[in-house]
Amino acid sequence: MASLIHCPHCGVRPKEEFSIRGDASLIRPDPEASDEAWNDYVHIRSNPRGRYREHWQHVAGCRRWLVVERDTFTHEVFAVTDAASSAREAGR
Amino acid sequence: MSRTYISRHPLDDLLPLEPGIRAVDHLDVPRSSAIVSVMAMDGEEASVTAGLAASGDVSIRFTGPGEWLAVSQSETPESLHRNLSLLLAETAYFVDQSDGRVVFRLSGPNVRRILAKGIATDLHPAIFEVGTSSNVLCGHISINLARTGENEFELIVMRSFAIALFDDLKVMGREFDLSAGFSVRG
Amino acid sequence: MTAYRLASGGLIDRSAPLDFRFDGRNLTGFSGDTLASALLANDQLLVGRSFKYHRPRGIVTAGPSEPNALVTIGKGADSDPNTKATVAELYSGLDAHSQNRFPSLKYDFGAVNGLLSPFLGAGFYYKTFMWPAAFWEKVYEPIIRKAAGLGRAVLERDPQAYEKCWAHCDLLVIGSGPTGLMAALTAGRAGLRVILADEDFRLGGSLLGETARVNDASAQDFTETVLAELRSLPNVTMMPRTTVFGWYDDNVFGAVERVQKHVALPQAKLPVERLWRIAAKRALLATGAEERPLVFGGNDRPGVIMAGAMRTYANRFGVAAGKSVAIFTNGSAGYRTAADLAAHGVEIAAIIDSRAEGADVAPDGVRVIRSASVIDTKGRQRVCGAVVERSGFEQTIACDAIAMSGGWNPVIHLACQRGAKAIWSEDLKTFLAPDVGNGLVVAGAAAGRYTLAGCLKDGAEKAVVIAADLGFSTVSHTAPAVEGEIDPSFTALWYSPGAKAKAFVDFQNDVHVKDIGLALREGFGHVEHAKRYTTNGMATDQGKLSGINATGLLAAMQGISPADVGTTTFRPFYTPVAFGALAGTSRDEHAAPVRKSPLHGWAQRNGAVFVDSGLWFRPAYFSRGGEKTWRESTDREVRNIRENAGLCDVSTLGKIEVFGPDAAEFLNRLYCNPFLKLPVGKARYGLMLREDGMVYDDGTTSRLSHEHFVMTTTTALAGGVMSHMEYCAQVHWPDLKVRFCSSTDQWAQMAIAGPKARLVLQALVEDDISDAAFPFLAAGAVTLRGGLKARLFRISFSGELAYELAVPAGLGEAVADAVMEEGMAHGICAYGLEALNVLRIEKGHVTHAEFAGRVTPDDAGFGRMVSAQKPDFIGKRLSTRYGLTAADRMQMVGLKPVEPDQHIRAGAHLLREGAKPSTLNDQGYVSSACFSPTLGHDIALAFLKSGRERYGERVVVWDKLAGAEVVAEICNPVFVDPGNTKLNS
Amino acid sequence: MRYSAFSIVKNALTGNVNWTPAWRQPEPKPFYDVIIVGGGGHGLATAYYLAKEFGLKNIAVLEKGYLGSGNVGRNTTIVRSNYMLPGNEPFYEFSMKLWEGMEQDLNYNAMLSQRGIINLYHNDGQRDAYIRRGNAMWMEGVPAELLDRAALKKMLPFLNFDHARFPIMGGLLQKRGGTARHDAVAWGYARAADRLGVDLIQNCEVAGIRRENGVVTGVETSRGFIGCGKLGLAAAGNTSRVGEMADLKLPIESHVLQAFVTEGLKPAIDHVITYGAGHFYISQSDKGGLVFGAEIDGYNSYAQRGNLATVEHVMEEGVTMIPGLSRVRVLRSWGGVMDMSMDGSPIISHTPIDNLYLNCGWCYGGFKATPASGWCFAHLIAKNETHPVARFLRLDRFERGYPIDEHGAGPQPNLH
Repeated sequence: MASLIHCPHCGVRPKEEFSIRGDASLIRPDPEASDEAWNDYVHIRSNPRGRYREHWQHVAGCRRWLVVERDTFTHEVFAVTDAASSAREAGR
Repeated sequence: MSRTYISRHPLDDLLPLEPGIRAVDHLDVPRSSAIVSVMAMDGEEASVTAGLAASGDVSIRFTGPGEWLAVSQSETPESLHRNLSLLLAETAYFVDQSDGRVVFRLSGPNVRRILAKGIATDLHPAIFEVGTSSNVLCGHISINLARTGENEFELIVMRSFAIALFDDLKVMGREFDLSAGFSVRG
Repeated sequence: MTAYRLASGGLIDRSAPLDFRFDGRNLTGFSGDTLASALLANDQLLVGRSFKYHRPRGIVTAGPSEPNALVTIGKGADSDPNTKATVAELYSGLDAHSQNRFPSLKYDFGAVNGLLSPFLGAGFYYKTFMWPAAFWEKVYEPIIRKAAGLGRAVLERDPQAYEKCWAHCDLLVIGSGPTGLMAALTAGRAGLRVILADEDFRLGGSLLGETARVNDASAQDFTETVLAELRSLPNVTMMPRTTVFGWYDDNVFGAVERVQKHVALPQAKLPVERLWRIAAKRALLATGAEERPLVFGGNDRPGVIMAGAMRTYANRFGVAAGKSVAIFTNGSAGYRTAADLAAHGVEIAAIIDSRAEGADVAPDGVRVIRSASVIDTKGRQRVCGAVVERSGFEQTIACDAIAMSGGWNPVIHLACQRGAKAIWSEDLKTFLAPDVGNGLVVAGAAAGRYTLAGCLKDGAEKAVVIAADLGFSTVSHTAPAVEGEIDPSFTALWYSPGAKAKAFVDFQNDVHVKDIGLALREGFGHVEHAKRYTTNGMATDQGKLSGINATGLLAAMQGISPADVGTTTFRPFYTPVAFGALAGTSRDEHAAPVRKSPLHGWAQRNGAVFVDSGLWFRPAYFSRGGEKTWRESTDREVRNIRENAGLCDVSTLGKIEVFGPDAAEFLNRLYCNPFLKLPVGKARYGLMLREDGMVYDDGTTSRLSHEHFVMTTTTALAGGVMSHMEYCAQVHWPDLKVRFCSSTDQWAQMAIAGPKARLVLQALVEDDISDAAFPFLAAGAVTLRGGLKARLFRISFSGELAYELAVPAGLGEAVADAVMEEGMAHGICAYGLEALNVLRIEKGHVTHAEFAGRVTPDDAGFGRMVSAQKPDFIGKRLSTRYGLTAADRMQMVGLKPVEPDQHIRAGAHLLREGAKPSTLNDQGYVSSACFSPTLGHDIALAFLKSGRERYGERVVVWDKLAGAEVVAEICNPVFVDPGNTKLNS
Repeated sequence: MRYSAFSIVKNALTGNVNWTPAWRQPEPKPFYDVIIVGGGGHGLATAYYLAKEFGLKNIAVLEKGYLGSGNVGRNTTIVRSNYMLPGNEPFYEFSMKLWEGMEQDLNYNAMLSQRGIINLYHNDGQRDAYIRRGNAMWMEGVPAELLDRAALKKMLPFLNFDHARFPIMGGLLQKRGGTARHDAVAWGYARAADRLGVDLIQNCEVAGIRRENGVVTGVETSRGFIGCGKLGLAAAGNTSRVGEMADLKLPIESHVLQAFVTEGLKPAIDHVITYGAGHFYISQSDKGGLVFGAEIDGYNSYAQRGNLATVEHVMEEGVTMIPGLSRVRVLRSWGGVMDMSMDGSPIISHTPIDNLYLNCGWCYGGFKATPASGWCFAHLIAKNETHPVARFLRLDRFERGYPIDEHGAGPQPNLH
């Protein structure tokens, strides 16, 4: 994972073409959601050892945000998908 | 009082005015190109793709989903912008980048070995085929790379990085005595 | 012919002698030699001193695991310290020096440490040098530091060049011995894209020193035949002199190619070393096996050499390691060395075999002493005898070299670099790599298949499987036939009992058996603890020879299996790699690309002094004749703008074109202030927050049409803001119909500021730009005289009547020249970042010096701008947290010194008058400060606790770093034109 | 056995066979008053100070591997107290003072070497930020000096003064900053704690935290259940995993940071130097190896290894800062798992569970904090109240809006 990422739009690319933002399982809460929900969203991380969904942006390529699903210990990548598609599927 | 404004190319002081001796591996720099960013409106990606494919003389470079650079050596920025607007009316947005991008054309038997010094993408012709284009990192600079022939590539870079990319390409090509010059035609 | 050069044989070119120097002596070797083989040929066995005890040390190996023969090659800036003589390819003019000795290799004062060795055991540092406390840094540490270390780093600019390169292949074969050759050949014939990499300058690996015959030919001729076929295959790339040093995620391998390390004068157009990143679909590890040293008394004496290395020196390099060689072995390999050396006419003093019996045949007339061990060695700078013990009886066997052979350690380094633990094989008495997936397959001797036929077969077979896996079909062919096959069997011997001298485990770091025992006794028995406590395996060879023996010793001492001890962690680099090679061309001025503004040339012609600003170079100020300091130029520029007009390049500000029916809604959610109702043709200052409520960036955004905006960002965060917008659009609000792209590079943008700005511009712009027609915050397309379409914005950072004019980048210089020409009559000047900074401080405008990622809009005085009406925007919710709204937050204020001739510096802190400096009493700090030419004294922007309530109060501006304390008055941060009359004029 | 000049001589003359184990290998008892999870520097220091300063007797440290097997043994050994924000500076200066007396206190030579740390600056903005930082240090009574280019050139002539992409303008110097021998810190605390009766239990992995009526009663481990009165977590990169056993929601991401050492060289670099136009930092160990590192790889990871792109970037910064490094060979690289917090600053805190205490968020600055972290955590556990210098390092500071964000990067751990 940490060497090559298969961008769904551009193909296999080196790590340095990407920037990484963090946990992709977090969903920005509704403006009316509780303080706790907002604090959790901004500050709390599940940080699992194992399967994890992470936001990577292909900054030097297509500039799309991607959801990279991978293992945080073995670094095996299970899937890379477009973040907007994932967000739409999640109903955002 | 009327005025005329003379346009400058970023490499004006770095490349000779007259073409010099051309090595087998050569970097050709068109002095000007018409380049337009094309962004498909939501849901219009397919129709814009089809429209661009039918745009004739214009080279289409993929930059991202629903986004392309349209490049032409024969049209002016204004005419390219106008023609695309007519062709793809109500389906895409356009931003003129003719002054914001610089085109390099690299050709010769060693181009793959030269580019491998900066670009991680596998440029084997069976993998990065003629006609393919994509944004890639070349060294530390993001460019659009297109394969225009077995041993011919076109690199489009942001204007502010043009000199830096040119310097990098010269270093990458020094092993093969890469030559460079403005296009005779352009 | 030199002393130890054999009369014939070897893969050296005896017709091509090469002159070289070692410690100032002129010596001669041959093309095809390593530095080590040439030194041995010249009777220069002593090559270095050990790390701790400064014991004399000789060449031990013929390869990359060498612990002793470390030399510095070259001179001054062009030198490589700690180079292994055993892998350094000899060239004419090579100049090598021994290390870690004073005054000379033969007589080294440091050897006194050897006498002190009872005090210097494992971990001794930790127990001592504590009394008195102050002595460590002043006395002890400098002595220890000076004694430690090996070669000398010159730390001068390296005159050589480096580069990086990517490669892609179906199969990377690492190692070109019998296994690797057969794998490459098999895969190459099947059509795979193959890379065959080997660290040696000559491909062939162990075959180059092999006496067994393959396919009825010598091993060397067989090698040449295979290499010739590989060279003929266009899909096979051969990479000699290339060390694969690391295995990384996704089967990417790091390798370094020594392109010109073997030439005296490198060509300028080629790098001396080239870093490869090889993306391989599959890789085959064919790195062979390392012979294991024996741990016996006096085993570090120069002349004690690995048996296999002696064989290599004789067979490949035509060099005898000694004239009379004693062989100490625990397996059959020792007999093979005996046979090969004897065949070259070297006398075999005896074979000392630790085993009671064996079927091995010694050369005719050679004495074999079974069930025996070497317990000590004689001699000083070269061994002159081996003390052999058998059944309690000792005898000394005269010899001038001792070959040791302790079995085999497969070279599994790369396979274990990604977390896999080596596993103990009770059968093979060694550690093997576990299954690490199909990306990297271990084969041949590296997988414990030591026979030559086994290696040839394994390489071919595994390549067949890989090819099939990748969808290639292979042609079957018969495995090469081997004649004179070797017997790799041995009996594990971790420690040869009865040592009468130190028995070394790690030669370079001087770790001996008793150190391991001490570590165990003191509770450092975990293999990692033992390593760290004794430093075993931490030398430049990273335990290639010592690691497994230490594990065996720890196991034996505790009466457990080596399986329960395990190995230490294998990590990159397989062998050390130079910084330069890893850095490639990205260094010095090329460490990061330079971005140049389209107005760079214009600025240069106008006398700009540039300063870097992120990747850009921007004019700091424009020096005019007679001006001696930046301040003189800056003050002039500021005054001129306040009185006349000035032109400043602002092309580097980020520009983002935003389109779409939801563009306004998108911006409204992005900024903390409202954008929904921004009229077409208008610009608005916008403040962007992070989700935690702190200011992220600011800039103006203009509405060019109903569905088209152009946003500006700061230079520093142009890229960051773009990514942030993409994140918001794609992840948060994918259903908003909005598209955007950067147009930063398309436009040359210039700020024209000052009371005469309109006069200057109107001369150039065809449209009416009177205050009525084009008021403050107007924005839109204009036409310049001559018909050039441009964008004009009436915005101001300086507080003056000001415009920003954007024209296509290529025309930027021409338009800037035209503006200057039209402005000449009105006294226009070019101005840079320094003047811009002064102007904005005078006006109380903020930059990232104020925001710094820790400031809320309210802190900076923008509290009222934040929309309370909007249901949502980035940063809204967390802005309301207690700590972000607390009354004692630091708020932005202005400061002016009470004594006008006193100075204030950014970074100074604030104290109440009379308060003692302490973290508790700290009231705030100065974020920006300058001399104001307009007011005639220093002014500053500062963040002060509850600052806005404190206008008129005095504070102490405390700058201890400068030794300065200045009393200042707290004031409104807008120092110039607080009523905005100039702005709106 | 106490280490003294006498003991060294005596043992040397008797063949060094009478040295005794540095610590016992005890079997876990059924119950401890305090259990610390994590036998790294912070956990061991906590146990030591609990016993020595706060008089607790029945203490255990549980370590899943061997003592010191985490970040205390894989860092770049830098010790300093040059922070800017009031939430940090007093804490790190407290730590610095403890470093200065540690070796005598522990009777163990950790080779603290106060050779001076220099942070380079490359532009006016950075200089101003360092002035602010230096003055903040002085506010806390910590001496700092601002060096200009000329002073720096005299002190560190090997820096890239002539061809730097980002010119070196000067530096901020803390003379008391420096390095210490990292493993020795863990061993010194371990040995000293053991002498005070602390049970150091290795190969004991915590698998669960048992709670009754909302209070922690003990831990399930690979060596069985062990009861406790109070539980302190000092698990660094594994904090989230251990915290999850008590349903703690934590502002922590685990990231991998690589570090490097070169082959041994004669003394060449006498200070700790950090690069201002990147993240590179370097010093030379007493054994001669140049020890260095730079930024984290950037993605969440529990693997103690990094990627080549980062390696190359680190080397690019290295030769750009010191061109003469070009010919120096890098011997080894390794990775540590960092407990990155949301503001880049640590957490020593109560938790929502009464007798459960938390020590984490060290990002890549944990080594220098070892003594103060141990002391303040011990203070918190023993007295159930925060030590004054650690009063801002609370777990709830994020929701309350009091982040301690030295870099101003906001709640994105990989930017700190």
